[in-house]
Amino acid sequence: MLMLKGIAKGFPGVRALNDVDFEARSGEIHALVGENGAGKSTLTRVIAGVHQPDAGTITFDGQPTVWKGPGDAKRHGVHVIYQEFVLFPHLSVAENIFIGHERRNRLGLIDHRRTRADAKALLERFGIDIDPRSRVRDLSVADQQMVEIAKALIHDVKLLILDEPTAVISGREVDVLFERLRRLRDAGVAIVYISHRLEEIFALCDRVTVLKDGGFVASRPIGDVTRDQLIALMVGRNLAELFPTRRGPKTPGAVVVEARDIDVPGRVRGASIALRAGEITGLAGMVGAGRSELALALFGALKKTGGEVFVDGRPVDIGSPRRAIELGIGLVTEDRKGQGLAMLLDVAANVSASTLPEFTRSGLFDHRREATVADEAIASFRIACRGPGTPVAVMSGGNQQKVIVARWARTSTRLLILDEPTRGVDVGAKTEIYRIMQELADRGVAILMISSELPEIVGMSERVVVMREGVVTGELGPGEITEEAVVELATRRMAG
Amino acid sequence: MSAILSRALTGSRTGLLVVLALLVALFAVGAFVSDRFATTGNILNVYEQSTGLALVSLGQTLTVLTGGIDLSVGSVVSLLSMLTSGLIDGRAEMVVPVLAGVLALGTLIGALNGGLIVATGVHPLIVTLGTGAIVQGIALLYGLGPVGGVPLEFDVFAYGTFAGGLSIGATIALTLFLLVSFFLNNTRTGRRIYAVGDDAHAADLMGLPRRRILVGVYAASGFFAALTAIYLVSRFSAGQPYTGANYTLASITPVVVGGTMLTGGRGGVIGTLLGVYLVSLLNNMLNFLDISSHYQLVVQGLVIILAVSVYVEKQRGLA
Amino acid sequence: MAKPLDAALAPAPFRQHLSRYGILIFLLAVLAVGGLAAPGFLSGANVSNMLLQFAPLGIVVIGQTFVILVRGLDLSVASVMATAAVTATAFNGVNADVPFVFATAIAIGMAVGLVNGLLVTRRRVSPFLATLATMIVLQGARTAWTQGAPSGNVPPLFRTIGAGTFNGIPYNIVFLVAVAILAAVALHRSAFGRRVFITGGNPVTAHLVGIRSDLVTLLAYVVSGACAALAGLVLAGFVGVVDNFVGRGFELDSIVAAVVGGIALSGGKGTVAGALTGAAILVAISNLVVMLGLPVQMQIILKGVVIIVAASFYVKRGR
Amino acid sequence: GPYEGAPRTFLFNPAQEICFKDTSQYKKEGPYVIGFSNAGLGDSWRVVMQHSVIKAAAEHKDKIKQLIVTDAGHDDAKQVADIQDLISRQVDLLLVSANTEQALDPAISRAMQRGIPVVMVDRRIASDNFISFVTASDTMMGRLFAQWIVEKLNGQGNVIMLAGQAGSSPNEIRTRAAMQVFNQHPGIKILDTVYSDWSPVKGKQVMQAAISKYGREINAVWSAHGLQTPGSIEAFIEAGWKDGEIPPHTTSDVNGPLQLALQHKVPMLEVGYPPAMGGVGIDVALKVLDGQTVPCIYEINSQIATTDGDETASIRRDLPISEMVVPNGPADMLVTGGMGPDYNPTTYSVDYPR
Ligand SMILES: Nc1ncnc2c1ncn2[C@@H]1O[C@H](COP(=O)(O)OP(=O)(O)OP(=O)(O)O)[C@@H](O)[C@H]1O
Ligand SMILES: Nc1ncnc2c1ncn2[C@@H]1O[C@H](COP(=O)(O)OP(=O)(O)OP(=O)(O)O)[C@@H](O)[C@H]1O
Ligand SMILES: O[C@@H]1[C@@H](O)[C@H](O)OC[C@H]1O
Ligand SMILES: [Mg+2]
Ligand SMILES: [Mg+2]
Repeated sequence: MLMLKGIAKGFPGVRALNDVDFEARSGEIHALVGENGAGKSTLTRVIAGVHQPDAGTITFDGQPTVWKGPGDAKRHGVHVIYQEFVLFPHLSVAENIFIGHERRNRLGLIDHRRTRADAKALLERFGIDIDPRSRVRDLSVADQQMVEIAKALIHDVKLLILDEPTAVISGREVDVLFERLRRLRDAGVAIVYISHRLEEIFALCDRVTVLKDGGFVASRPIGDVTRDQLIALMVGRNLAELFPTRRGPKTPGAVVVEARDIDVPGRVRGASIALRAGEITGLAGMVGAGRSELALALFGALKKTGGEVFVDGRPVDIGSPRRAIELGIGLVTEDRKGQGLAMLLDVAANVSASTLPEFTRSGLFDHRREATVADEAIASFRIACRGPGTPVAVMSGGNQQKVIVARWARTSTRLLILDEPTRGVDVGAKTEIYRIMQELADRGVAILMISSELPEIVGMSERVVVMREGVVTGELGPGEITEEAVVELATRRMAG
Repeated sequence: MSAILSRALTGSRTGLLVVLALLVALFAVGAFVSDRFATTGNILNVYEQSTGLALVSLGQTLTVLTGGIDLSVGSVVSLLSMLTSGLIDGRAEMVVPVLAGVLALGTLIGALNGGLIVATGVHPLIVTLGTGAIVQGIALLYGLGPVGGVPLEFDVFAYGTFAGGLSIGATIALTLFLLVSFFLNNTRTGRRIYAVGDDAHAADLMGLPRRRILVGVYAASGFFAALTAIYLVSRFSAGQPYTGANYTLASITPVVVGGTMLTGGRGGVIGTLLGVYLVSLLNNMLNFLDISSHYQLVVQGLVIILAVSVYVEKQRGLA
Repeated sequence: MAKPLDAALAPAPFRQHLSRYGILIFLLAVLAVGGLAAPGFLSGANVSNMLLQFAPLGIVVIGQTFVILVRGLDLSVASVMATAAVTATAFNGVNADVPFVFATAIAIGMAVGLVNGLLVTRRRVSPFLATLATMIVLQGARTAWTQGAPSGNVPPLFRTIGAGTFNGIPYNIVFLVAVAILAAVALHRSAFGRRVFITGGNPVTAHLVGIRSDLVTLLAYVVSGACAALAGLVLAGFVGVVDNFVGRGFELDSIVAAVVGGIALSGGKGTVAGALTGAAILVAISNLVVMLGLPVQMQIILKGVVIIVAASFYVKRGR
Repeated sequence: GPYEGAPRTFLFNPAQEICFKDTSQYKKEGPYVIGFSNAGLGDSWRVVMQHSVIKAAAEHKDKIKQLIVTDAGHDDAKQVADIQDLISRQVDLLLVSANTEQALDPAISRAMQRGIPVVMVDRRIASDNFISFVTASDTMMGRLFAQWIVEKLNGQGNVIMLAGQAGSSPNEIRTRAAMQVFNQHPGIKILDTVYSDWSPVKGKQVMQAAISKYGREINAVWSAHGLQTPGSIEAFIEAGWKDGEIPPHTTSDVNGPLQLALQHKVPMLEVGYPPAMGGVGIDVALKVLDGQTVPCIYEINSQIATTDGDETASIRRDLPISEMVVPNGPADMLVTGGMGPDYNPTTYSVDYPR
């Protein structure tokens, strides 16, 4: 159905794809795996006509093809469920499903009744109970994802690509999805399935292709690889290498920050967590479990409606990030570009952002001192850039992430929260970030690491707190931390 | 008809309710203060007076729905009003060809706006500010004062009435609103205009013809500006170089008061129509209340703030 | 290997300079071409004349720059200018009034900025609408205050400040230079400036690094109000009389100048020097049109062309 | 003393048949509701004119039950709506100062068609569809200004026309009349016509441009009114013209240009266009509602003043500018205002029927 040969694609600062070969056949579910930033989504976008490849050829249905745009690919039966939502929040569910393929009557006008009815039928087939008339923005994230998936299935698809479709859904919804996909496969559709959840790959797919750092690694029938082999292909080295072992003091210090019974309406219910000096605590759970919200509430960036926070055992009122920073709390957010960085500014400005008064001498800003500090950060965190004056926009994701970490590492930070610190970061930078986290912990900083990657949680944490649907379902101490234990807690149904 | 209304209502429910409430409130105040205010005669009068603003805001609504704005409308109205009376120059036989030409030219200028917006990637506010200046300059090159004239009967668009005193122009405008509303709600392109305004990036990924839609929307704005120009010539008997100037900003007020968000993707023309009626009724009422013109401005500004701050969405999440 | 190509992709020095100094080069080109084409364009008298006109626009543009840097827009500047000018005549028209006039005018400007800022930060009204509404309200309040057209004398000292020259150098330039230095220090050499750029560059980041971005935004509007008031006084001194015409057109001209000078409407990018260069280009082109004997309408047309060209230049750079 | 006689155009136009209108069809029992639709208050002249209307209404409380004033802010569309609203409020008569002469024509013609008498003041419409136009003869002003310049320049020289607001009748009529005079003198060249919108601020801006362009070629400035004249004189001063070098200027009503003329030795002709005509508008309105016969054009008298030594063969003054000026008065004061010595436009208020 689809054949890619020698595909290359670069972005400013990154070579996202390099000489990649890939093939998708009708009647086959083909898994595409690789670490964050391996280039899976980029490949998807090349296939869908969003990006023009810098080099290489696409053969579709036996024809050498150059897509004129996403619309062109769509017309030829290529459909993609993107990693980010492609939904129109203020249109109704039904309209979202049929946009681009509107149900029309004989006069060429939109047939609202049929649109609704067809949408309803479609949603029912998925067993989702959503009113097709409701606006998408009013749906839960999981329901939005189901709409995304449903949307792709109205078409006469030849090739269906799903980029981490299960990232925000779980349980029964996943089952429904898999069942659908299998039926489509049996009907002769070619399916490309991208996921970080290896168990899904083994449960669903017929074949797997591994990408690493933008390059093609291997392509095998699923029966020919074991889980461990697959990981080895993806990571390219032992996990032991990836997660540096702690050399510093292992004994946890005193509790620096403790949160008790935190409530965030609709997101977090009665969550408690205690963070100790010099200890790395992992916060695990499925996407949507409310981990980010708990972190944001701790940081004063989200209003909590219940609960208390103690710093050094004293109750404090953290009403704003400003206050949190005063109390020695730092936050590396999950959305680097959207929340973490002022992209147009340079490294120095982004590093100094949280401690501006420190750089003010008799009213004037001390640029020289800022540059010196930034130089030090660049050296000690090994940030690859042209110097303090490099605009962060031209830097790679991993280096951008290091800039943010450097920002917080500089302050009198006592607790540093990192939300998905390695998302979209390449392997090299990943190890660097792990190293930095450990160094900070060695200096006595309490670290809270939110991550959706189990190996990372298991490899880095000295203690793990697990959440599900806004509730803390358990805590694992040293010696108890295994992937199985975390998964068990992350999927455990709580009473009430 | 009721189906259309109910569709329109789902688009911007709060918006319409707010304007409706304001309309009713104004009306009540007016009726309380003056016994001449709530007469059929005066209502027909307000209806008639709404025409020009209605026509120009109709086009503006479309650009705002896509998340853009057209700041060239004032200049386009001015230039085209001059061309209308200048080229007709009192000759009845020229009316039809000139009107056709002016409508075509308005559409073309609008399409050029849209073309520049998609080609340069510059924010529509800046692009149309620029083209607006260019068009205004051309209008002033064409003449510094009123030019030409139109046959007497030409005033039927602005002053003519159906039996019962219903203004012809205002009824044409009303009909156009209903048509455009129908178009927005019941055609593919109409719904896609909302989609493009809601999330341009998603529209691209969905393969929707975003660029074509933008060009079309600005062309429509140009078309309605041309219609406004023709209406003004009918009302004033001649075009003048600054005749449309006030419409540039004035055309935005009814749009936002009617619940269409400047960020795009939400709202609709029925809200704008009510916004237009609100503005017209407000002006009329202020005249009836003997409120000095100075305070009329103050009241208008406050109404904008009042209406607009109602729509402000509750902040979600961060920031 | 998804290895950072940062170093390789670093803009070559020439391109880097082009994007930083491009606008200055453009100004120099206008001046050079003008000097060659129109004898007298670069004569002392004409340069002095241009500087005289440059000062009020320059001062407003600086304020506008603060607002645009925090992703805003200030349409109320012209109204503030006129109000400040009216203040200049509100007392007895003698030099002893000057301190009062200054204090009152700047206070009014800051108050308007405060209202704008509060509407934008507290009510989350879009800057366009918020400042449009205050513009209208203020206009009404001003005419109510003056009962129509302003009257009275401008203190003679203002005349000297606004129109006097010393060896061909206008005194009003001193104000501009003072404001420019203050603004440049505040924006580029102080922590406040940093907060402005971070707030404009990414408001969420600003919030998360503990910057009170609402306060920063508010202050930007206050600065703009104060600058506009000062410019209004300078302009009142320049023309010696005050009427409703003072400041007209400055709202759009100041936005045009800022954009031409490389202040990104999307916020967080630009310099005081760039903005002033943009303003200088507008003044120079307007003057050149006159010196070349072109129809004055060309001033508006060229303004339109320049803003579109400049804006698309920056968009291309930004990609 | 100043000329107190009948309007000269009225007396000295033997060729002109004066048109009168019978208004018996509009005769009504009082007290009346009169609507005054003002084009706007864009300049100080208009403010005084509006006050003069109000003052006259206050003086006729017995006959006028209500005076409703609207202000269109110099927006044609708003003025048309204002007029319609006044009609909707069932006024007995409309007093209108039309923003522009073309745009308001259809609306006013329609009011007349509906039987509502319209009296125009200061600014008329293009057609004759009104009862009476109260003015001080724009035609005469335009001509006198032009004739004086021709004679000051001995028929040779370059003139800048510093016009008011394009499209408003005073501007159009004065300019047209002036051109009739200038066109008879081939030695006179019109360098440029620039528009001030009756604003000294804009007047100064446009004159600065004209001075940059034509420099010392400019031999005289024909200004359609005094509002913008100070802007022009200031522009010359700033461009380096010394006292006594500034070319002749024309002006009306406003104190500032008179002060400047004396201070900087600018040859100047002043022809008055008194804002007091607003009050006359009310008088005429009451005549119409009383069914009296009124002239189609009701001219009130304007006086003529010049700087010393600047009378010409055709232009004789009623008084010297040095006597007309209020030396320490505000620059924007209307010396022909007729509102009394204590009048202050910003604080003026009177109890009129509303
Ligand atoms: N539009 C873009 N501009 C710049 N860089 C990009 C762009 N899209 C992707 N990249 C970069 O290209 C590399 C590959 O990204 P891609 O999104 O394809 O990875 P992925 O394998 O899908 O990762 P994930 O598992 O996190 O989704 C990353 O370094 C990413 O930062
Ligand atoms: N109502 C909503 N509308 C749109 N997006 C939402 C909404 N609620 C949550 N999200 C987004 O969905 C994603 C998952 O939600 P959330 O942040 O609560 O989960 P989490 O437990 O922190 O998971 P993770 O941090 O792994 O994404 C986040 O990116 C969040 O911003
Ligand atoms: O008649 C004119 C009036 O309309 C204008 O507004 O001010 C100047 C006068 O000469
Ligand atoms: Mg991806
Ligand atoms: Mg999250």
